[in-house]
Parts: sequence; C-alpha cells; structure tokens
Amino acid sequence: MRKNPDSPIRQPLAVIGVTILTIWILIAIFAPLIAPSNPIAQNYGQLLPPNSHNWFGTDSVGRDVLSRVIYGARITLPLSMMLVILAMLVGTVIGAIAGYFGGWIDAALMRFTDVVLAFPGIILAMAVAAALGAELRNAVFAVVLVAWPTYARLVRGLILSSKNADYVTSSRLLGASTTRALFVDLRPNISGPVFVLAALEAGNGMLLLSGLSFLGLGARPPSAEWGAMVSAGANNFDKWWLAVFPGLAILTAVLAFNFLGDALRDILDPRTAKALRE
Amino acid sequence: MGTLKLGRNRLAAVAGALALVSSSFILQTTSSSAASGRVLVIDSEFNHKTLDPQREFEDGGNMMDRAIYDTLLTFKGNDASKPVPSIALSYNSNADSTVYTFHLRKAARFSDGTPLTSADVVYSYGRLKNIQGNPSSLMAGLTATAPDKYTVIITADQPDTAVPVKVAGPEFGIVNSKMVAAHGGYALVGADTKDKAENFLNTTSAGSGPYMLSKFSLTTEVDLIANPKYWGKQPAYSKIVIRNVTQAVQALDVQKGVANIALDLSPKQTDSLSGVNVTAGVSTTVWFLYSNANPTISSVTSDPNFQSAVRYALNYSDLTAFAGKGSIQAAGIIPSAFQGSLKPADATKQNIALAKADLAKTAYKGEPIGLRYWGGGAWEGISFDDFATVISSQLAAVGINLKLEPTPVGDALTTYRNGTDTMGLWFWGPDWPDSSNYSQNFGPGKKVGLRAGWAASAAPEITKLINAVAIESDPKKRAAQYRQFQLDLNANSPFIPLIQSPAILVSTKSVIGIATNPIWKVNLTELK
Amino acid sequence: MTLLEVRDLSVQLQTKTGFATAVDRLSFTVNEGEILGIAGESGSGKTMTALTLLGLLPQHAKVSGSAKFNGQELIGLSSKEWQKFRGAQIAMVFQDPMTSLHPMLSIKAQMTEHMVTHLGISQQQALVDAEELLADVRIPDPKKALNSYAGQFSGGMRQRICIAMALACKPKLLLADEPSTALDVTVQAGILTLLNRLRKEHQLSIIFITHDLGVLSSITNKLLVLYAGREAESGSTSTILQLPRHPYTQGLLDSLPQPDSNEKLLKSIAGFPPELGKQPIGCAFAERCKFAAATCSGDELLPTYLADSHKFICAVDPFAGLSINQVRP
Amino acid sequence: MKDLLARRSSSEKSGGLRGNSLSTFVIRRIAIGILLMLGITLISFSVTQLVPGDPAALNLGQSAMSDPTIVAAWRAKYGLDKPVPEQYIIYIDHLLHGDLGLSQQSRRPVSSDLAEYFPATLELATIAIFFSLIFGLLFGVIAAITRNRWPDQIIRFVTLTGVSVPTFWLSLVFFYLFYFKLSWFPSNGRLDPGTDAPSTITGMYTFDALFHGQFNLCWQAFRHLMLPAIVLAIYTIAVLTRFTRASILEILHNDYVRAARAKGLPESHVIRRHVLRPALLSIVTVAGVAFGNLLAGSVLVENVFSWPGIGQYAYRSSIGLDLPGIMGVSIVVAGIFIVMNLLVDIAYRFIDPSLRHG
Repeated sequence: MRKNPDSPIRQPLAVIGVTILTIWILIAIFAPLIAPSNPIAQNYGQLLPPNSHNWFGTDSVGRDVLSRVIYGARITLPLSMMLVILAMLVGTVIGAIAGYFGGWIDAALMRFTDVVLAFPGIILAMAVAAALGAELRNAVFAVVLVAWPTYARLVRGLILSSKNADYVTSSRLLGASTTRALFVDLRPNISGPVFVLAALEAGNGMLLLSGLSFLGLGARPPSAEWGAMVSAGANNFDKWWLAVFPGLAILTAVLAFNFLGDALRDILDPRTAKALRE
Repeated sequence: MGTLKLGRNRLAAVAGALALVSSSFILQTTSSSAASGRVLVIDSEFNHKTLDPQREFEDGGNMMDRAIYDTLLTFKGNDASKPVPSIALSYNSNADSTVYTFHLRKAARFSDGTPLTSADVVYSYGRLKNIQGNPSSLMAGLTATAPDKYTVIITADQPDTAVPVKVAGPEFGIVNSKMVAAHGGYALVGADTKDKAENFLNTTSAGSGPYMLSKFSLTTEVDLIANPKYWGKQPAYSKIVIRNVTQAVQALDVQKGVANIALDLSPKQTDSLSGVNVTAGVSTTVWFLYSNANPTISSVTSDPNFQSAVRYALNYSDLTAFAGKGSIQAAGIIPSAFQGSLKPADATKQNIALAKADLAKTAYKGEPIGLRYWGGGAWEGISFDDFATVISSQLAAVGINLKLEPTPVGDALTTYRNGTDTMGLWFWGPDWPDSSNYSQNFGPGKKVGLRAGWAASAAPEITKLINAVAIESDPKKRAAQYRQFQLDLNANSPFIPLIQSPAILVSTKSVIGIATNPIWKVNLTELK
Repeated sequence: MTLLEVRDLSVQLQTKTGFATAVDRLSFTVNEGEILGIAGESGSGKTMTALTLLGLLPQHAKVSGSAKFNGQELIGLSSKEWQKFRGAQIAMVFQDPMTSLHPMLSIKAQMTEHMVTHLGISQQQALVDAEELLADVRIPDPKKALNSYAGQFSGGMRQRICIAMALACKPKLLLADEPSTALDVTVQAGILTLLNRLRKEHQLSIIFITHDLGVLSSITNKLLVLYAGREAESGSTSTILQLPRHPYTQGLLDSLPQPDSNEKLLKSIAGFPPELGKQPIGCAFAERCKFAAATCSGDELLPTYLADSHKFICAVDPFAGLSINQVRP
Repeated sequence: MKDLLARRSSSEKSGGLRGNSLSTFVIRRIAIGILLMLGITLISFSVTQLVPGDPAALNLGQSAMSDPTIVAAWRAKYGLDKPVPEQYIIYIDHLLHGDLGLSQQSRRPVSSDLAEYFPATLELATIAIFFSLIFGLLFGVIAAITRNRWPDQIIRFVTLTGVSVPTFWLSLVFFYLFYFKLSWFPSNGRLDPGTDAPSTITGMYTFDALFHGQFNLCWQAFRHLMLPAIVLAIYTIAVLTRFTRASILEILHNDYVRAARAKGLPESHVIRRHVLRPALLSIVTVAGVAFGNLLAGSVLVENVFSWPGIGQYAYRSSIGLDLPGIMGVSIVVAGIFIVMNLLVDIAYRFIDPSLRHG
C-alpha cells in the first residue's frame, strides 16, 4: 500500500466537517451578537410556529427557539471538547502506563479497561449521573468515565508497537529516563492517532451527553442545552419545531466531528488506521 | 413523560366472564355502530400504584375504581360538591353533623352475584381506616356500624360536615367482604400488617360497579369489561382499555382515533388539534408557591416581607396565560368550586413597587434561593420545569434570584414533606371535595403548613379560625369563615396561591356525555 | 512452436496524479515446453506482466499492444472470455503459499471448484482427479489432504498444493510468480525440481518470474531482465548469465551469494528504482548506474541485438569488449 | 465501527484465539468471563457507594425509614454496619443468589422486575439485530464492491449520518412521521389496545403467538415492533455497513482472492465463496457486541414508543433515582454482553476451520 499523499483539505468530507464545525464555533463565540433574543427571556407568545420574527418558532414559555439553539452551542461545544480532552488525558495516561511498564501493571489496567468496556456505556453513564445527581457537570463526568478506555487501548497498542523501535531503545541505552521515553520519544508516534480518535470520539461523546440531558440527567432548566430542548419537544409532538431544530443542531455538530475524524483516519497510514479501528 | 410509572404486577389471570369477550373479540378503535361490543380506548399517563380502593389515592386509580366499585353516594357529571344517591338511596344526619344514617338499596349485587349488604360497607370502611394507607386519614374520627342488613350509620367524633362528600370518594368503594376476606383481606385494627388482599384486588375485581377488571398492569394497560351482573343499567361500552401513553403521543392518538379519550393534554396541546371534541373546565387543582417560614431553614424566606415581596412580584395574568385556556388565578388556596372560595376580586394583584419596597425591608442581598419542584414532572398538562422557569423570570424582575432545583419526584416529595426546602412549587388536589380539606392542611402546624415551616404557634388568629370552622354547622357562617381564613393566608403566610389548572378532556367525536370531574377526571359509566 | 507471442505490451495504471506506465512496450515469445524466466527487482513490472496475461489487472488499467496465445489475441478480451482462459489455458502460481490458499475453505473445495467450472466434470470425478494431482506433486496421503485446510500444511506443501491446483485444468502455460522465494532453500530446490518435471510430463510452458537469477539459471531456457517496466536485456539463459551486457543484469548477478566466496555481505545495487510513473525518457537505470554517461539520458535508447537472440538496451555498453560475435542488423 | 471493536475486549483477542486445544481455550475464556463479571460487580458496587446520602433512605421508602427496626434489619441484610470490603462480599453473595436488591419505585425485587421487562427488550433487540445484519451486510457489500465510486460514496455519507443522528431524536421524528403523518405503522405499545398477549412462553409476543399458532397476533406484534426496531437498528446498521465494507476490502486484498480469480472462477463465485464467507465470520463476531449495544440503546428508544422493556425501566429508575433498579439493568446487560462474547468466541473456534485445526 502506498501512502496516501493527500492533505485533509483535499478530502471533501473533511472540508464539510471543518466548515460545519467552524460555523458552529463562530456561532458559539458570537452568540450574543447573532441571537435575535435572550435565550431565557420569555419575550414572545408561547409555542408560536416558525414565522418571520421567530425563525425557529417559540417554546412553551415563549422563548425564541433560534436563540436557544444558538446559545446551546455555547453549552454543548465546550462541554464536548472538555469531555473529549478529559477522556483523552485519562485514557492516554492509563494506556501509556500499561503499555510502557507491561507486566502485571499492564494486565491489571487492561482488565480494568475491559470491565469498563463491558458495561453498556449509556447505562453506566446513566447510573453514575443519577447517583451523583442530575447536573450537567456530573453528566460530563459520567461520559468521561465511560469514554476513556478506547484511548487507553489505542495508546497501549501504539506504545507496545513502538516501544522497541530502535530510537527508543537507543535513547534508553543512553540513560534517558522513563518519562523522557514516554514524553519525548514516543509522543510523536502516539499523538497523531490519538487526535484522530479524539475527533471520532467527540461525536460519540456529544451524543451521549445530549442523551443524558434528554433523559433528564444532564442540563437543568432553564439552560438551553440541545438534548434537554429535544426532551421538551418530546412533550409536544405537534409543535415539531421544538424538537426538530435542536435535534438538527446535535446532528450537524456530531456529523461534522465524524466527517472530520473519518477523513483524518483515511489519511493516516493504513496500519495505524487499522489500530484505530480496533 | 413526567409522571412516574411505577412497578407493575403480574398480568391478570383472566377467568370466567372475560373469556366470553376476549376469545371472539374484534378490536374497534373508532366510532362503532353496534351498541354491544363497543370498546373505549383511553390514553393516560399512569400514576396509579394499585387498584385496591382502600389503598389507592391517585386520580388514575380513582377513575378505574369509580367504575369497578360502588360507593354509598356519588357525584354526577362535573359536579363534585353535591352527592347523589348510589348504593344508599337516601341519608340523613343529626343537627350537629356527628351521626349520619344511610339507607341502602336492596337490589345491589357484586359481580359474583352476592348481594351487597351493610356488612360489606362496614368491612370496607374498617379496612380503609385500619390499613393505615395513604387515604386512611379520610376515616379519621369516623366509625361505621350496621344496625341492620341495609342500614349503615357513620358517627363522627367531632362534627364533620364533609361525611357525605367523603363517602362519595372512590376510597370508600365497597368491596365484597367475603371474597376479600377469603383472599387475605383484614379490616380490623392491625390491618396495616395483616391485610394481604392488595395483590388479589389488583387482579380480580370484588366490586358491584358496572365494570370489572380484566387486565391490570401498573406500567402498560388496564382493561375493564362490563359487569354482566351489574344491578343498574348496563354501560354503553362493553370494554374499556386504559393505556399508559405519554402526553405527546396522546395528542397524536386521539387525532388518529387510535384512542377515544386523552386525559393529560394541556390547553396548549389541544389548541391545534383537529377533528376532536375538547371538554374544558377549571379543575380543583391549586398550584401554589411557598417560602419556608422556618428561620432555621432560611432567614430570608421566613421573613414575612420576603414572602410578601414574592406575592406581589408575580404577574398572575401571565401565569394563567402560561397555563392556558381554562386556567384561572387562584384567589385563595380553596378552589373556586368549593364553598367559601374567594371571589376573583379578592385575588392578589401584581404590585412591583410594593414588592420592591417589601424586599428592601429584608436582609436579602440577591443570593440564589433554591426552588424545589418535581423535575420533569407535569400535572394536568402543566410542566413543572416550564412553570418554575416562568416564575423565576418574573421574580428576577424585582431582584429575587431563584435557583431552580428540579428533583426526581420521590426525592422532591421527601424534602417537601420534611419541610427542608427553602422554597417549593407544588399543587394540591383535594382529598375530599370540601373546603375543610384546605383548612385542615394549610394552617399553621397543619400538614402542608409544617412542610412550609409554618409552626403551630405562628399565627394564633388563623388557628382559632380553623378550629371554629371545623365545628360550625351553619353553611353560611362556614363560608364566611373560610373566606376569612384565605384572606388571612393571603395577607401573611408562607403560601402564595398561583393558579387553578385547567381540566381538559380530549375525545373523539364518537364519545358522548363526557364531563370533567375533579375527583375521577371522567366517569366512565356515564359515557355514551 | 510458439505458444505465446507478446508484442509491444504496455500497461498503464491509474494513480492519484494520472496514469503511470508499469510495463513499457515489452515483447517476448514463449514456445511450447519452454521456460522463460523474467527477472528484476520488485516494482520492475514482472508481476504486472503476468497479471496482464491473466486479465487480472485493476479495472482502470490501460493495456495496449498484443499478446497472442495459440494465435488468439488476449488483449481486449471481455471478462467472460478471460474466465475461459484463466485457470484453463493459462494458470498461475503465486509467490506466497502461506497466503494464496484460502484459510477457511477445504483443499478439496479449492482443488475442484475450477475443475468443475472449466472441464465440466462432476464433483466426484473432480475429486478423483484432484487426488491424483496431489499424488503427482508428492503430497503424502492425498485423500486426507483433500479434507484438510491450508493451515495444516507447511509452506512447501502448500506450494505443492498450489501447483497441483494450477495444473488441475491442464493449462498449456503456467505463470510462476516467485513460487519459491518465500520458502527455505531446501524446499525451494524441491519445488524447482517439481516444476521442471511437470513441464516435461505435461508438455507445459512456464513463465518463471523471480528476482533471483540464481534460481533461473537452473531451470530456464530463456531470460528476460526487466527494469522499471522496460526490457533491459534478453536472450538465452546461459548466454546472459555468462556474459551479461547490461550493467543492471551485472548488478543482479553480483548480488547473488557466491558459494565459493567467504564474503558475508552481499553486494546490492545502491539506490532504488524510480517511482511508478516517474521513469525518465532515457535509461531508467542511469541514476543508479556506475557507468552512466551523458548519452544515457535524454533520447530514447535503441536496443542492441547480438547473436543467439541476445538483446540489451544500454547506451554505454561497458562490457562490450568482453563479448564475442557482435552483430548490428 | 471502532466502537464495536473497542468493546471486544483485549483479553478476548489476546486471551487466545491461538490456544492449544479447544477445551483449554474454552476454560480460559470462561475464566476471563468470570473475572470480567467480578469486575463489573465491583464497579457497580462502587457506583452505589458514590451516592451521597444514606443508602437505606434510597432503598427504603419514607414510611419504612420512619421505622427503625426495618432500617436496622435492612442495614443488617446488606451489611451496611460492616466495613466496606465485607459489604462487597455480602453484595456478591446476594448477587449469586439472584438478589439485585429492592426497586425503590416498584417496591419489588429488581430481579422480578427485570424478569418481567426483559423479554420486551430482548424481542426488540432481536428484531433490530436482524435488521442490522441484513442491511449492514447488504450495504457493506455494495460499498466494498463499488469502492470509491458513487454508490460507495453515498453509503459512506449515509452511514456517517447514521452514526451521528441522536437516537432519541430520531425516535421522535420517525414516530411523528411514520405513525402520525403517514400511518405506516401502528401506535406505540406492544400490541393494539385491548388485545390480549399470547400466553407466556418466552415473553416475546411474536414468538409466543407463533408458537400458539396465532398468526394474526404474531403479525400484529411484529408491526408494533417494526418502527422502534428500525430506529434502534439504524446506528448498528451504519456501524455494520462500515465494518462489512472494511472487512471485505481487507479480504479482497488477500492473495487467496487473487489466486481464486486466477483460477478463472466467475467473479460472483469468488465474492460469494472466497470473500463473503470469511467476512461473514468476522461480522458474526461483532454481531454479539452489537447485540449488547442494542440492548443498552433501548434506553433512548423505548420511552418514546412506550415500550415496556428494561430500557424504559432503566430510564424510570434513573429519573426516580432508583439505584438498585438501574444497577440491576447494567449488571444484567453487561452480563449478557460478556456471555455473548464468550459464546461468539467459542462459536468462532468451531466455525473457523483454520482455528479448529490450528
């Protein structure tokens, strides 16, 4: 297999993904400028269908749905980023320790990883979120708790395969410390795949987080969280705009991450791409 | 979504009469021409926990038990204040309302053919009292005796003008005493541990009403079939299916004719429906806010000036607009249908200036005050989350900063009952349809009063009034006292009555004779 | 009698940047009962040539020129027509016996499926024949072998099975793509002996592809040396091995281990072949060639023909004085 | 796809597709399974320890809490008066006796609640895995065969959308569209209102009805299953499509496929026999994992469709903070997941001749 020389920009899906993400990030940053109204102000008639003034209609207490969707980006995007980074950190550290030290440390950590993976993610997250109390912060924690093993697996595998590479061995022979080996010699080989995994996982994390909010285990009213907004829409099928727009917001944001992650995986060399798939 | 759907019992083992119906049964969901074999499908959010009449205390259970068990007296249509004869053909009471004598009809029979006698009434009432379940307080101070086979005498320790309306409640449903006793029922003192008949009553109906239970599940479906041995006129529908369906789906089902009646729709959900009948009325459910009067819970919320600030900061017309068509402002804690309720003119009106002035007298500095409510919950189509959101934004306008605390219903009820919440948003539906239900709960040191941190010694004037109204036998004087009680409450108490929710029934065009009743929502036996 | 006549065969493969020439105007013939060796480093177009003769190139590959098999033109056949040739007239044995047998299908199934397709015989007959074939390639206990799976055999045994499978439909031409490279030296010899014997017994023609000129020397009659998709040198095996005229052929010979030498390190040719599609117009080997001169690049080079069908393409011809019977047409 | 494979635990891969004999392999796999199960109980036990507040208050109702003898008895039963490690041992002992605790909401043992709700979810997940396999294979094969051409690109786009769409939202949209607007499917619930369920054998209505020869009832139950099963399956269909495509492409690169083509076999024969067979085998291995995911995914679907299964039970338990209920669901689903993987791995050893004789 020859190496694919393409840059991510050449991949149409990656371009679409980056574009959508950029739009959402801009929306999140400039929400106060873009949003036609305060997302928690009950400024309008209740349950108005989309019209020239409220493009996405209004909700059951007269808030502008468009403004809430726009402000929702300020909740969902940073939280998704945060949980991806946290899961990545935790998973990488555990995977690195397991892969580098091997032996019983590896065995113990990997069994633990297996156990967490054996749990149905959503249900474990529900249990943890419920046990800690329905709050967005706890929901993020719950999602991190079920998301890190994927990274740990990947990092461990990558370390195992590159640990004995010549440059690492020689650096160790020269008396380099363990931390040096982990952070200087091995890091470049690991960071690429880990970031691709993070891009792929961001979408899943976002889905899980909004799912918890939908189930009433995440965001609290009156915050404009997309999952919670869909949940409100679930009480009013006839008022389709309540659920459809925040749902589309989740869909597009998750799709953007998945497009990006998928395209990034393709431009990694095939062996790493395979490691990612496993 | 909101209401709790709790556990569920094994599907009913369906015997005897059901086999006649079910084996050759053809499902009809929409209007049907044949009078016999008509099926009524009702969509509802299940909130019942049992169908044992002496244990159930929720309106879902009320509706079903009303159809299965007869009571001495009952109500007609949407009226819940004037009892009419049922098993008792007539009754009379002594002058000071302590002794009531009921004369029973002789034709009444249970579904197994056994005649209904005064012994069954005494057994049922005794069981209600001694089981010490949720509704047992209804029998507090009352004793039932049977001087002969067709006479029942109820004596009250203290004057109790509410006895006739109480016995019309489904909790006073009369069970077949022999049958229930044979299946673990126990009606004497000690029934709280000795009575084992609940499961039996969830699988088999032991009543004399027009319907019998044919299938019972706490989470999915309850089926009723017409009682072929019913002593009165056979009901119009031979089978009634009550399904557990979320509000949103109810709206779809009833429009498609999959369901004939939707019980839990809000006015806003109904305004866009087409091809259905909407029966609207005001319910007897009163929503209220409380600001805990216990200084150890909060020095802020216990300050009468703070309570007053909250009271005058609220925009009541916006609240009723939020609740939708059919809702009205609750002028006092007693709903409009009952004796002694306040006139709309007596209701609190928004006064921002006054609210700000009162707030200024307090030590409140804008710190967040927790408002506890049933997160995700909805009642009569009103979402707790939305309602709390509206209230918090109104209070924010005068500088009161609420921190919403949506909580699973079980936990929310616990802290509410323990009286540890700083503020709470709740509703009250009457246990029995009489104003006494309010004076005995919302006073200082009373059940709900204590939940709001209102100690018995807090307002001696009001306590005196409550004691006076309890023994007053003149209805006119009673009404005046109830009004005074509520005016006092509105002037200085932790309670702020908000609205009475609308009562709405949505039905397909085929359903005739539907009326909203505050006790059992809809009387299934009246439908045509 | 000529079995296969290839004229000006070119293959272009699609890459991200356009079409790249993998095989460049190749011409050669194979007579009945003859073994032609094709030599070259990996990427020199050997395997691509073989795949072209089987119609197994990627769908978007462009093929031009002519390849006549028994007088019938192969280039431009439809995929249906190819199916009739493949396996039946022309068969192939691949480099790695460990991977070219299906791990999840029994040897029986793999031996007989094309016999039933091509020869139109019954499954029972095919089984009988398959057993004979396995015996023929010296598989012990052929009956048991038929019911076994690839994983149960050693590499050498697997290659014998592959050869038996290739011969199942009695093809006239066998393409052997490095059939012994992946095997141990002793096993290698066995396979070569087997092929040589089968050639005689079955009147088979073989195109033997390898990078190892040493292997070719023992069994082939004719030799074709490829570099970067182009012919570098061709002629009879003995001539070329004794007196190679192309520096590349010399380089390949030098890289063989010398049995009589004590040198442990092999002399390999420095550098790498040009990337696909980036062959220069002149000599593609020039940049690695220690004899390279100005004449090597620029114009297209003309072949030099010698006696005994010996032919090479080199502008410098550094070994010129060493050969005899130099003839220019 | 990563998701599915990620959940195939490393032990299952390293833990020895290359064992010596079948029996040692099976024993080793079972041992690993038991180890995982223990780990699961440890985690669920830890989660219950996470809860702030008094577990007795969580597990007993308010009325029971007011009775000190009941509280003391409960504490003694669950060993709350003992040190934490000992509590864990007691917890395991209860689990081994099938005691998952008492549901706070239904006031019944969680195990009997689950026994009641599980068949509905099992039926849903079974139909969903059926859909997933059929369509996942179909689309995956199409995508692999038309690699990088327009059908493949379309499938890639659609599957990426499939894994990105929030299931809970899709349930709402599909229910509104296909039930309310288009009337293609019946309303929610497992049967039409008022219809009696077939007498219980498995608790799965389609199967039970079939068994009793009630074909109309079976069809009715199936119609009710369709829409939630489709919604539930969409994510899995997308994942299996991508997985199928990847494994077929990987197999197509194998020498043995080229060797099969070189034998002059018709292309359809090559694909069916030489490519699809091994691909199917690897798909079967992830189907076990996918099934576990479907069981868990029911949480987000059942509520909208009023489907009385463990998903709705888990949802109600979590909003009602009924920890025994929700932990019961996760232990059961995780247990099924582990058992499925075990079975798949053992089955794999039997199906794959190269391993059987390896």
